[in-house]
Amino acid sequence: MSVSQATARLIAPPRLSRRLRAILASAGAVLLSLVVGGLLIVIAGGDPLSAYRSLLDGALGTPYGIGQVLVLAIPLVIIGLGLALAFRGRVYNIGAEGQLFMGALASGVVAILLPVGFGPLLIGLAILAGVVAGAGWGAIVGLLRAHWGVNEVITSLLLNFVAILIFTYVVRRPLRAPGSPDLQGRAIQPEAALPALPDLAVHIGLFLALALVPLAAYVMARTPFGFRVRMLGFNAEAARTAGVRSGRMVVGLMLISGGLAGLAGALQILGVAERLDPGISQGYGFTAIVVALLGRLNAVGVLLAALFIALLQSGGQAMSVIEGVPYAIVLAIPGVFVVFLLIADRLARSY
Amino acid sequence: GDDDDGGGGGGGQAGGGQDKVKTAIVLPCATSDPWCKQGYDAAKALQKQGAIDLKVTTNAPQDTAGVTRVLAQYAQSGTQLILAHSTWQDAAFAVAKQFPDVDIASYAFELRDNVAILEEPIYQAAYLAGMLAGGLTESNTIGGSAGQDVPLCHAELEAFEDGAKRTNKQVKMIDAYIGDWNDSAKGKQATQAQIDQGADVVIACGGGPATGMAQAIKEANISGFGYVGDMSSQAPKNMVGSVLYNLGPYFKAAVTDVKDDTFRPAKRYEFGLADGGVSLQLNDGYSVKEIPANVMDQMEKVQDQIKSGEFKVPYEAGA
Amino acid sequence: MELSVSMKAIVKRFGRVQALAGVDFDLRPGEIHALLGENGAGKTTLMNTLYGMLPPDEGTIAIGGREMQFRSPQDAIAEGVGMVHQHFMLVPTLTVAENAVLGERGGPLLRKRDLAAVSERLAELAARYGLDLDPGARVWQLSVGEQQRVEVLRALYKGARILILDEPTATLTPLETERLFPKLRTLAAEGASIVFITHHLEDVISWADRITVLRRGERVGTLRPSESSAGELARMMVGRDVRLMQVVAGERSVSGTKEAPREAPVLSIEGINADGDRGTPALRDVSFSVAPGEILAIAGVEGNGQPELEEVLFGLRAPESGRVSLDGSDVTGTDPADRLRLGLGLVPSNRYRRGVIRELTVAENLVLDRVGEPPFGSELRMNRREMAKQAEELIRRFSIQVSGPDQLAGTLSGGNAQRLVLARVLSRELRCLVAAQPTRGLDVGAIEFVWEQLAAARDRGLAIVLLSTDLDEVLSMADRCCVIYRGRLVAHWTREELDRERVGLAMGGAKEPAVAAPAVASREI
Amino acid sequence: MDWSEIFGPDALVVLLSTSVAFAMPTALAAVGETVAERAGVLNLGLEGMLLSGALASFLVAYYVGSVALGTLAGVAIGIALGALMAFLSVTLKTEQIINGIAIVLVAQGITAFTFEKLFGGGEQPTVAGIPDVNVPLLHSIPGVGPVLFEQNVLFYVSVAIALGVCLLLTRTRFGLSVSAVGESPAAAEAMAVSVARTRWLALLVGGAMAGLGGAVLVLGQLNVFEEDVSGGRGWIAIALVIFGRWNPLFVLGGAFLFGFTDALQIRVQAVSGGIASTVPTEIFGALPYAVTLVVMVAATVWAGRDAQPAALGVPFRKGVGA
Ligand SMILES: Nc1ncnc2c1ncn2[C@@H]1O[C@H](COP(=O)(O)OP(=O)(O)OP(=O)(O)O)[C@@H](O)[C@H]1O
Ligand SMILES: Nc1ncnc2c1ncn2[C@@H]1O[C@H](COP(=O)(O)OP(=O)(O)OP(=O)(O)O)[C@@H](O)[C@H]1O
Ligand SMILES: [Mg+2]
Ligand SMILES: [Mg+2]
Repeated sequence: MSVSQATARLIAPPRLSRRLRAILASAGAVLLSLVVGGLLIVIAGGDPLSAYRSLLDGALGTPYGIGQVLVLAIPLVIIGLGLALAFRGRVYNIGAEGQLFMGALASGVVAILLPVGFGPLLIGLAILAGVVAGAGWGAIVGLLRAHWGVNEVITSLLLNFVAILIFTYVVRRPLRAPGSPDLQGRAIQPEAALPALPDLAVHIGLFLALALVPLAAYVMARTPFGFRVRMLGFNAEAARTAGVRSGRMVVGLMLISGGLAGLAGALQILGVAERLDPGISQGYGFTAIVVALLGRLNAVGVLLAALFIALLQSGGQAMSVIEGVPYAIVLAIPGVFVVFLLIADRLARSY
Repeated sequence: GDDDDGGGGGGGQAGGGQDKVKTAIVLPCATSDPWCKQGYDAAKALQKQGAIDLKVTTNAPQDTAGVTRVLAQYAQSGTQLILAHSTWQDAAFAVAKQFPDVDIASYAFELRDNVAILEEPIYQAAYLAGMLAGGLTESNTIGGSAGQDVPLCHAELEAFEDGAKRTNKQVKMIDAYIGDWNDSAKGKQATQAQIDQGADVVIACGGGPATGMAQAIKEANISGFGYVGDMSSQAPKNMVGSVLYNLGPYFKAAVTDVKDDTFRPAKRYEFGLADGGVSLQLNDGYSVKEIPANVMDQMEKVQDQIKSGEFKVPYEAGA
Repeated sequence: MELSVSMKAIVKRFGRVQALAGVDFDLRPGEIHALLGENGAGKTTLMNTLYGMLPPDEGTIAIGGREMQFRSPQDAIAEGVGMVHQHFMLVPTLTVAENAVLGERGGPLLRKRDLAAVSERLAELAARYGLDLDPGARVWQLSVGEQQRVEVLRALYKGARILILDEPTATLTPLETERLFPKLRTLAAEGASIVFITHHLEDVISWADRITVLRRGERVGTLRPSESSAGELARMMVGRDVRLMQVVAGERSVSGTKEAPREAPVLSIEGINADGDRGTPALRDVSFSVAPGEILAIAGVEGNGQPELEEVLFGLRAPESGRVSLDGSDVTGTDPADRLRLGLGLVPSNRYRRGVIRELTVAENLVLDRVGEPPFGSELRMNRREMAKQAEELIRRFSIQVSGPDQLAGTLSGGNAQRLVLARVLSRELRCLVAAQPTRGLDVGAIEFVWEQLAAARDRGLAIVLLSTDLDEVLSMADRCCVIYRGRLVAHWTREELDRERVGLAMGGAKEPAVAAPAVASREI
Repeated sequence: MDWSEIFGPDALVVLLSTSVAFAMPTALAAVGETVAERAGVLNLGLEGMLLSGALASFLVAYYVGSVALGTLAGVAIGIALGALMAFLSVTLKTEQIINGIAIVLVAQGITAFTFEKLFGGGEQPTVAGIPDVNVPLLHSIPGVGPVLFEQNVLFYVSVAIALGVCLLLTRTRFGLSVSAVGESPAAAEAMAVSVARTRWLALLVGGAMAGLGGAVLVLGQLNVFEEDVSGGRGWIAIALVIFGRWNPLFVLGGAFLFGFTDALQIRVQAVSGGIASTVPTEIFGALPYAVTLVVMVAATVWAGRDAQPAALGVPFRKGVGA
């Protein structure tokens, strides 16, 4: 049994009736997790119905609220796409968080220090720096696995800690924001800030994220590269025998997923924090793993999953504010949801 | 931990209840954490006095975008004043720009028209603690551990050392930065390492380091100082006292400014030792050893000098 | 006399596939009973129901006259049923003794001392039935023949009175096969009942007391060897006449060797040394070369370096030293992608591990190594239409039994999967083909097809290296033949010198000074 | 700087004894994870199990006042989460990586919620610590004595259990089944070893160990609970299993090595005093991760990958052959 049947099932193209069952399963899972979430709300002393109303209201009730959902969804989509591709090839990159921080760092350094007065050029360079840094950080993992077979789950995981420490050092020492009492880096040059859409208050990285979805879908489904990735994921030995250079593919997948995580980091710096700030992410790189898997390693699926998780978190925050229930409930609901989705999904497949 | 007072966000009567400022406090941790408890208690006190309508968010997200959403949600639902009780400048600015009607106070380092700065001059109290430490130490070695080497902590540890040197020229101080604000186990380990190096009076900066420190001094039966809140319950016999950060004056000033329409242009709120914003609270149960009377006198004298403005504790923020 | 096993009207379905459609089967004490049938006929499934691995959907099983409802192998083992599986069911990282203890009920502790007692008991059994083995050896260190002995020994250790062997001889040398059956006979003489599944009709004729033939999940009949012949059995299995191996071989020898032009070698290797998976030497100083229009067979028994040789030839394993050349240029350090481009093809020995990707469709599998190449598109886009066209064509040409090009390759039977691999490999422009165990596990009909394809390719001028453990295959196909033993090429014959006895002995390690010629290279061209 | 203050005999004893104690939660979780992975299940939910174990043990110790019951509660909640992981991964056969991450998410949310619900607004609650016990005679052995035999009771219990689990893997029928199921489940099933049952049990053991680790962290070391008190120890534990090449004793050793480098970097900071201002503290912080990484890469390069259970991460489906 060289190939995980579970992954195989995730990657295999679903048939129509199955799709219907999958939708029903997802609906069932949503319902169940809402029930459990409601139970928690009751324990906390709230009213579940009005809480859920305020969840939707807070997330989607105003353009600004919608914008906030999108701001959160952008990095999740971008990282999720890269991870989906890598996971298809059974390259388990758990290091997106670190790659995000390395991308953010490089892009921030460029956006702070590079004396380029022309905004679009500066932005372009900063983004490029982010992508390259994220990709480079990912490539370490890829090279170690390709050359010596070092388990990528662990190297990528450990490198997260190291990346965050490097980032911390830079914002604490050389590029500290003058006057800040805490860990905060300097603000980027105003020219480097990404323009935002009016009302929604979403930076234009949104369009980049949206453009990446069809691109990723195309790469996965229509190009020989995407096909080779699937070959590698299903049966690495057979892929190698059929002329797929697995070492290069592993490094390539780490470059791509790392580069996309780096891109997400760059956008967080240029579009959200507008400074080097550890607050650009709270585990987005991990949440994106859930996004990639919930989205069934499929580009459109990743988009939907990212929007859903973002809606849940953003709306959850609104709910906790409006209803006065502890925010910690909101932390628990995505996990509960994922558990139920797994169960429902599995049951839908067997009946 | 929910504390919407009565009607909450929905029941905003136009004009009538103007005297109560609609206030929200957003806390980065649970209210049992000393840092968050200090903020929470101060806000609750104002609520009890009838000065404000209060809403509370605990365990707020740590990412800027996440905090922004929470603050925005309050701004949107008619809150007048948001007490953003962490270093949330960027989120505060973003929300302040989007919702120009709301007033925000946070640990910022730049001002905006509707974003005020909260200062935390805890180093002043740490200086006094240091003076006692200088008198208490027998090994002439004291220790300080902090989450990160940031100005807030750096200044606190430096002041502690300066204070100790004032009462005891031979004192040597050991610092450790554990690289994590929340990991109490590491905090405990850091303090233990200092104890092994001979430290017998210690202080900490940050929730994790402070909690860990409290456990370490209890086990080793040495002396220490609590951080931000009154931590004497965590090591009743070993806490000489705690350097307290009292948010009462801060919040009161901000609320009054909002009520009187004087909040803008927003200002820097700083209440030091003289104004009751920080203080050294001694612990009656402390029993590791007798605090030498002359050291106590000296400390109280300096405390008066600070209050009267005669002496200014040097602020050393580090590199 | 009480039957030791009586299975009645056994039905087993896998989803829509009906693997067994009401099969009766019985087994007498002291008999050796052969079970015959094409690939996919249901032989393994039938025995798995007897062993408690699969519950039958319908039908009854009685052991010694008592009806049984096995819910797991545990139940079957308790009733004295033992099974030696087609794919060995041994844990490679454990020792022989540990494998024997596995699944045994008993106290929670398993101390060194307990294992020692087990080893002792195993050694006793081994001595009694002539199955010499070291109970302390780890299974991955053992040759395939030894592993099989472990399986048999384990079944005996667990007290088996009814022993099922699923294709026990598929991977054994003729010598090992010849040693196995007398041991089974001894067991049977002591009252045990033995079922063995095989595709080798001669084994059946020479060793079975009774023969049951299955076809498509149904029993065609049960007969005695004396009432039957190889041709008759083959017809029963397939449902039509089959040209037997000798026929194919004969034809080939007419069109093949005699006039085959002797050109410069396409593929040659010199002084190859390579390590196996566990770092032990697997190939030692191996040299040979093969010219266009000839089949060089490398015969050998499993565990003697054939898989490693296959991998070295195709760039899947880096040799420690030595040189591989293709058309005169050194390709030693290149990977399979490069070698494919240079016109080298591989029919891998493990078709599911290396040959097909089960989760992809038949059409996709047919162009695995050519996606992105014209006419199947470019690096920017795959041309699905061309792929489908190619699939239709190959499915027709190679008679692959599928419902359509979009069927998943994982659902193909073994014979069809092998046709798929051949179709893909042979549809490329090739200079040289490495065919490793191309007919392993296939039924006679499928074997016939594969041999024809290989012979045709050779006649088109391909240089072919045939790695095989199957003596019949080697004798039928080879223009020249070497034997690999313990990682060395130990003999070399031309077609005219080939002789069943000689090759068989050499595969088993017997010295044959008259013919063995170490200077292989000098004899070529 | 005076290196004898770190590596001198006395200093070293202190250093070792603290690092052994502080490494214990990670070590327990890692040994438990070894069992699960040896059985073929990659349990990424460890961090959540540690955290839940920490909270449960704290609550029981706080309200009931018994460290022993608290410890049992930590173990119990670990087992419960292990059962959830087993239900998802073994019974339903859903993707193991996602199961684990989901468990971490649930645990983080629920523990934070529960703790805030119970203690929000009050003083930070603490529980009584456990005193150190000097094992008679043994603790006076020079060197080893003070390191291993002047610790609290929970420490001794932990050591016993960790070693017990090592023996469980190497000296019992269950351990043999675990290895078989992780290496070739089809063969195990053919020999009447139930793959599902064995993996379930292995995950229960893994969960119990992680829960115990959480209890040791809170009851044996901190005496307080905080949000995210596990602080990434679960993730490190997973890394340590691979680092230790699925050999429970190596894993245990790896955990202590990690703990040692961590203690060492803090110690170097403490001893050097001033060094902290010239050398970035982050370099010290990165030390344990860097050491783990380097040793792991070296071990893989040197010894290859074969130690990994062949079926790790692969759900077993009866009747679907290799
Ligand atoms: N686990 C399974 N799931 C689905 N189908 C199966 C399964 N096992 C066997 N089959 C199908 O049942 C039929 C009988 O298979 P079986 O393995 O018993 O054949 P066999 O006679 O042993 O063939 P071979 O000679 O190739 O070993 C085949 O069509 C096969 O594809
Ligand atoms: N297309 C197929 N190819 C091979 N085997 C199949 C196929 N369809 C079904 N099977 C086999 O048929 C049996 C029943 O299938 P199903 O998917 O319902 O079971 P399962 O998921 O293994 O069930 P459980 O979760 O209870 O173990 C399984 O043993 C499965 O291996
Ligand atoms: Mg079969
Ligand atoms: Mg079979």
